[in-house]
Amino acid sequence: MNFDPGEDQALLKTAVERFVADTYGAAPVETRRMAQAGAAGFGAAHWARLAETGLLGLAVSASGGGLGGGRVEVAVTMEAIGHGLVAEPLLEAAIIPGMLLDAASHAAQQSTVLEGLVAGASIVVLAHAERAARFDLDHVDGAAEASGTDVAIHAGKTAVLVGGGADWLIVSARDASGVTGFWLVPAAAPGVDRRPYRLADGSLAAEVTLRGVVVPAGNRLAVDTAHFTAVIAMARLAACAEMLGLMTRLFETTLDYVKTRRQFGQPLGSFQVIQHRMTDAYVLIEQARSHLLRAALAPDARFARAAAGAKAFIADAAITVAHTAVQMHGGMGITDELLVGHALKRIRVLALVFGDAGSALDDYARAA
Amino acid sequence: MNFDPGEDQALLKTAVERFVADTYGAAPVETRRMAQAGAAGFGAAHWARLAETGLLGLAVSASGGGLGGGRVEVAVTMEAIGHGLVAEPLLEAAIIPGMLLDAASHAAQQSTVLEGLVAGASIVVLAHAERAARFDLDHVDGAAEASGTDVAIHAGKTAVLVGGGADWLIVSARDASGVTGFWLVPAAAPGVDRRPYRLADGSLAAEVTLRGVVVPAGNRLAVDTAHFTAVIAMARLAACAEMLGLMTRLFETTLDYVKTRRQFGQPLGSFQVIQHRMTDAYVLIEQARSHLLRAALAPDARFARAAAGAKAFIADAAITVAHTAVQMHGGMGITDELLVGHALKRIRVLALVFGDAGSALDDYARAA
Amino acid sequence: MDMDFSAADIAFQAEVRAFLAAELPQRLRDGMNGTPSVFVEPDIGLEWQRILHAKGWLAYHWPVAAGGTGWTPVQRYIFEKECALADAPSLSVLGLRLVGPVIAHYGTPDQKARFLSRILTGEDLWCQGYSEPGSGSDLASLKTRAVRDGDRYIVNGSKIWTTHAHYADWMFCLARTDPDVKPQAGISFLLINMRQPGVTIRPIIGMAGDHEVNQVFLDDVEALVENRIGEEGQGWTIAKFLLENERGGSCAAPRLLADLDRLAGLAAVQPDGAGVLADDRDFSRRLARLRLEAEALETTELRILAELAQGRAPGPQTSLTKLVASSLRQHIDELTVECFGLDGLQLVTERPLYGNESPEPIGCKPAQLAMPTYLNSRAWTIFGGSNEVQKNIIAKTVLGL
Amino acid sequence: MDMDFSAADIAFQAEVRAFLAAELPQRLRDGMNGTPSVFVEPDIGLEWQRILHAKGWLAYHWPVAAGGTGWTPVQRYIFEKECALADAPSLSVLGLRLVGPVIAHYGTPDQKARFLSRILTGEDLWCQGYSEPGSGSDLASLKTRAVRDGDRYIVNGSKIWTTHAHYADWMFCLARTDPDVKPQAGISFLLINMRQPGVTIRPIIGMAGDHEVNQVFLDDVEALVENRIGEEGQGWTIAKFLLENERGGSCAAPRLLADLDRLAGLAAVQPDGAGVLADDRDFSRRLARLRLEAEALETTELRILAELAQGRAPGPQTSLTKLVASSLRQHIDELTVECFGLDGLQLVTERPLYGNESPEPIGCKPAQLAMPTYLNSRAWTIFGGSNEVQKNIIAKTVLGL
Repeated sequence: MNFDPGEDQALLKTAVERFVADTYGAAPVETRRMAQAGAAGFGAAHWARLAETGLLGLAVSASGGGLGGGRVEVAVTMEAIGHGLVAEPLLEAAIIPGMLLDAASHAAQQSTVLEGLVAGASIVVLAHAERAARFDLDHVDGAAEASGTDVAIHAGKTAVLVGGGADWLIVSARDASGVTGFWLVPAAAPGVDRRPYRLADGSLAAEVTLRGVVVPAGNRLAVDTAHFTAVIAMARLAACAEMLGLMTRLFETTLDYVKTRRQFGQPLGSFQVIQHRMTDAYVLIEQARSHLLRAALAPDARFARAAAGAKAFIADAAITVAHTAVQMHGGMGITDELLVGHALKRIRVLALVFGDAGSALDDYARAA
Repeated sequence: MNFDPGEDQALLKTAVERFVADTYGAAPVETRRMAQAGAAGFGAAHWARLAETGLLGLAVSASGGGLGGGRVEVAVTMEAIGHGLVAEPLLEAAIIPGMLLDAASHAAQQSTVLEGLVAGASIVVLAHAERAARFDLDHVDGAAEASGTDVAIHAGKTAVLVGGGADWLIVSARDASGVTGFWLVPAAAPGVDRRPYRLADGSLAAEVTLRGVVVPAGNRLAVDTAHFTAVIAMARLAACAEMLGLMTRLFETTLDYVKTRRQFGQPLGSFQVIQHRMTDAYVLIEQARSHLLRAALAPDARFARAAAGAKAFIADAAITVAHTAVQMHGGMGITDELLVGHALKRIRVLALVFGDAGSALDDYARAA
Repeated sequence: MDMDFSAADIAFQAEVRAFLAAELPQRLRDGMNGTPSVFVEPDIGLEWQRILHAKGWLAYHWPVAAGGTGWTPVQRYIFEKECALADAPSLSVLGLRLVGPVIAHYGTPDQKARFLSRILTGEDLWCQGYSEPGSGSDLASLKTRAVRDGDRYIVNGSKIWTTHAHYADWMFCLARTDPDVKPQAGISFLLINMRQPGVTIRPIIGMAGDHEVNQVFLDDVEALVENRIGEEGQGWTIAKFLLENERGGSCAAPRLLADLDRLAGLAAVQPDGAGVLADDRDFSRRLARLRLEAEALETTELRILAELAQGRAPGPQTSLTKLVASSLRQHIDELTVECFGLDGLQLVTERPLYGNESPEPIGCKPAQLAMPTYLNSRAWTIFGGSNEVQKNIIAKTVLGL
Repeated sequence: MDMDFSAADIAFQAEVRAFLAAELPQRLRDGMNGTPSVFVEPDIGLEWQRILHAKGWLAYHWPVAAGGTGWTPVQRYIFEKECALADAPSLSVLGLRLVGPVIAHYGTPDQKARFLSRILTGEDLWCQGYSEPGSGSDLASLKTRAVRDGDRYIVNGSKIWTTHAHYADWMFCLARTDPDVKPQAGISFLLINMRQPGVTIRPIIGMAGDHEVNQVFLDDVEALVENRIGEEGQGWTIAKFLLENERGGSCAAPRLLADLDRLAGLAAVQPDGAGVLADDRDFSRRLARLRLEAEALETTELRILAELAQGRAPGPQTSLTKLVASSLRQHIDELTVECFGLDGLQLVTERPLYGNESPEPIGCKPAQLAMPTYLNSRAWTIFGGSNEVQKNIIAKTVLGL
């Protein structure tokens, strides 16, 4: 039993922290704002640098050209990304599509796309959510009709994360047998109608409508339900880690604020009510960290359930800690000038994607 | 618009408060303990005095020999009863059976029983709840089979409040058409198997099993669903008022305690965390009072819904306030020596009967 | 006991309803509902103000002599409730509710003549110069200095959280005119023309991208002595008058209840697997709990109103309604975000979100409004006395702790 | 990183399990589960103590020289976890965990010889004389006086919240031996024979009717000087040693998780309309949230254990686990009451609730236990440092506020 990072994990952590320090360190809010003003909704130069350090291939196997990181590596990385308020979508445009493509890298075109992803040359994202599904990840109305060696895809996807600037979409749809499959679709293909919009965290999502979009049948990824479940579990773990990083950052900055800010002639932090509220936040963060570790270190058979549980717990805890941070900062907390508001908004997004706290809780309870 | 009690209501309040002061005033906990040691689980002498003041007929019409009190009168009375920590079951053995019998007082025997109730000579209680029903007040498995001019009742009733010492039971069962009816049954009738037990509040409830208990068909009360709904709404209102009285008493005694008790060299009440917790309790009590008034003063058509809402709100609020009182009192709070624990235990019972907070909330939401 | 309005009040209510039905344009209702922040923009607010002014119902917080309506507390409540239910734009409190009554009470005849009617016509927009960076609501620590120079003061300092300073013609400002007496005694209440050199306005953008508040820098700014309200050094007294005037009956619940109705309607059409969100027991119980809290608040507000109607002081119960209403506002806005599922995550920063040129929503319009409304509503428990301060007040003044 | 026990630890775990399966009688398991209060009665506790003593596993908190097991922190955790999962009776902390280590560390050879083995055999039962009426956990304000009189002290004062004083042969007691030095300096640690004139025990009955704690009056009671531990005036130091010794690894989560499993099983058979309570989404979500909190606590405890195993100090994280475990205990016990619907309202005051002569329940046995367990568990957030005190400690020592 050992909760300290291993040597390689510590090196990875250092590498991510160096990236954060070099890019977001001096002025996180301004850096974030400028990065998000980019065409894809994040910083192209930052993305290139992440590619250089190999981090875009974090969850891709070594044979697929990646670092072959497992759960602990994902957790360590994403916590540092969250702590740094990084705008670049490592979760949305590297971990998730990387894992989906990796499983399918036997097909030549898919290997090429995966190479492009790892190299930072192509932005690939998952287009799965549909409005009618709400948070039910199994609910897919999109359909893929076979037509010779091609398929024609009809689907309406919403909240396609980082979809606004994506080159490739991984679109879920039901095949003729009613089985959910995943097809690689060029974002620029005829029949793809993409409407970009901003989410609360400033990222550029998209609504995507596919009206009979034709792709070769070989574009179907070798992703079955079990593999998709594993990807979602990893996505949840990564979201939890990023939320934990954000919570920790919020806590540090708020603790610093209440120690220095004075009101009615004494530091805010000398008021017992403030002390206890900060203590509540501290307890939540420690418990959240325990859940993250639990999910990261669970036996494989229990990972999906542990990740669902961690998501349910950490989503609520992170929102609570963020609300505390806003309230403790008073007027400044509700402005767009401090990292507090940006962290809250990112947490709001992470808390809801891949199942909100309630639906993750139901997944967890069902798996008991 | 006027929230002050009217003249008659003020007189009623004074009368109840005088009863409380004369009986429970000096030593509420000791008085309660001694009263509950009585055969029926409450004080016979107190009951006689309540009969003298007419309060046992509070919710009985004047033509039925009662005070003809309405919702406001019930609320005013029961709040004072709660505030006084009174052990006598005005709600269970006066208001509920009084209203049920009053509707049916055309039948001679029933009139006699009602007279006995109002005079304090007979203890009459409702035997309605069944284990399988949980909190569904419409769920009745008990059956009444016609047999000539008699009926034979088969039913298993639980948590018959004040049933341990009752002379008469009003038993719900389904008739041949499946309609729920209410029959007046002597507690001593052959086939009535009664097992008394104590509830958390020290009162003497009973499990009652009726195995083919034969009573004249004329013992059926003229109580239909609408009337029963009205009685339950009134019972909820009375429970809310009693809980409000208990909460208020808990708050007063706790406020007094934190002002005088010193810890680490200063009064407990000088700690900001204690101040805010007391403030939270104060706000809950004011909001609870508003709900009680809202239900008491609602138009008839909206009364049942308002009473359900008040029950849902006040049940939770009362438990929260009671837990606060226990915690603020420290070690003394968890003993049986202070009124704090007794109030918590009575609140626990009131919060659950006639629908717990959750089921009352569902009733309220459905009626929207 | 009863919770009913008198016949006269019911007649008044009918009059208000008829007026609103006839005179409140749909465009303004849409503007109100399409505003995710606390204050409506002047394009909406001023038009509504002109309509009310024409009717003579605008200055209902002012003395009759100054153009007030002479309404009873119950009438004021009814008016505000019906306006809320009709989605009438909120009125700017700065001129109408805050500085207007101050000028009407403490102003010279000349000051009244110069300022009051221009507040009603909307010719002058006002902002408030109370809070300063680093001082929060702790007025005694005020640092802005005003130095007498003949018939004027030269003012230097900085004010923060100044709502709509970027629209304002005038600021009513607390400034220290005497640094040598005890902190409360050396403060004066000055009216400062915002359209002059030395006034610099730095926008403070909220989390949702809204521009409501500002920091205002005053560098050698001129305030004429004739524009000082009351005596020199009387600022503290006037500030207290203003704060007390801000109190009185609260009418928050009607709008909260209307928003809950709206939310219930939206949940009834939100897809959720095979059914709709409203069928989800967890969601419907949470909604019902919020409704119960709001209904209790409505009755609490009526209880305070009944006290006022009988000429009794409402007392610190206003801290209670502020506390409950603020938390409720936030919980409703949170549940509204949740109602829309993933659509609730969208956040546009273009403004306004009403009118023909407003951006197209993802999903429906209310979904587009949900996130900015939620983010802005974090302010409710902070401004106007934070929840923590309200609890301190109750503990001290009501509980005697 | 890993959360796994070593092979040696897994072997130890198997050994503990085998021992429990073979040696822990069902009667004791039933006694433990049938006890609604915090401490088990001696009839149950002492039998289990004898079994453990025979195995040599009783004094696992003591130094090896005094009869301890020499277990690592991980072994201690495994032992406690397996005992909790097997429903083993809780061991009395007073002799084994509190005064035993104190005597082993500070006692003279004679004191060790006279007291230690009698703790293990159960011949002597102990109680703790720390808290006093009016002083709570504020030891510096201690009022009990011990006046030296030759080879003995005459002790006068009163102690409160004295667990199982009515069974105790001895009390370890803090008393003021020198009133003229600063408050912490004049305190001594005395062992007092409870079977002597002048010792009066007043039972304090809990809300559920349980008799666990007492007030103890000491009127001219004798404490031999040879029964003073450490030097005169060293009481404060010894008290701190005892408190620190009480800390260390926490193992609360396994029992909480087991209780949640039990609760889930009970909800699966509780009728609720047409179905069972476990199908109710609101109930199942509440249960799942408690389970998540308990699982997090389990991992937090393992994280502390990993620190201890590496020889690092666990630090004030023990305040954190106390805080979380206490609240969780209460929430589980509340939900358990609710699980049983109206049956959850029953409250018998007869004791014990296990064994052949225990009263028949209404519904099932767990329903009978629910209310007294819930009422008694209100003590968790009060004794051993209230939640408020734990938060003060964390704020000060961890957050630096």
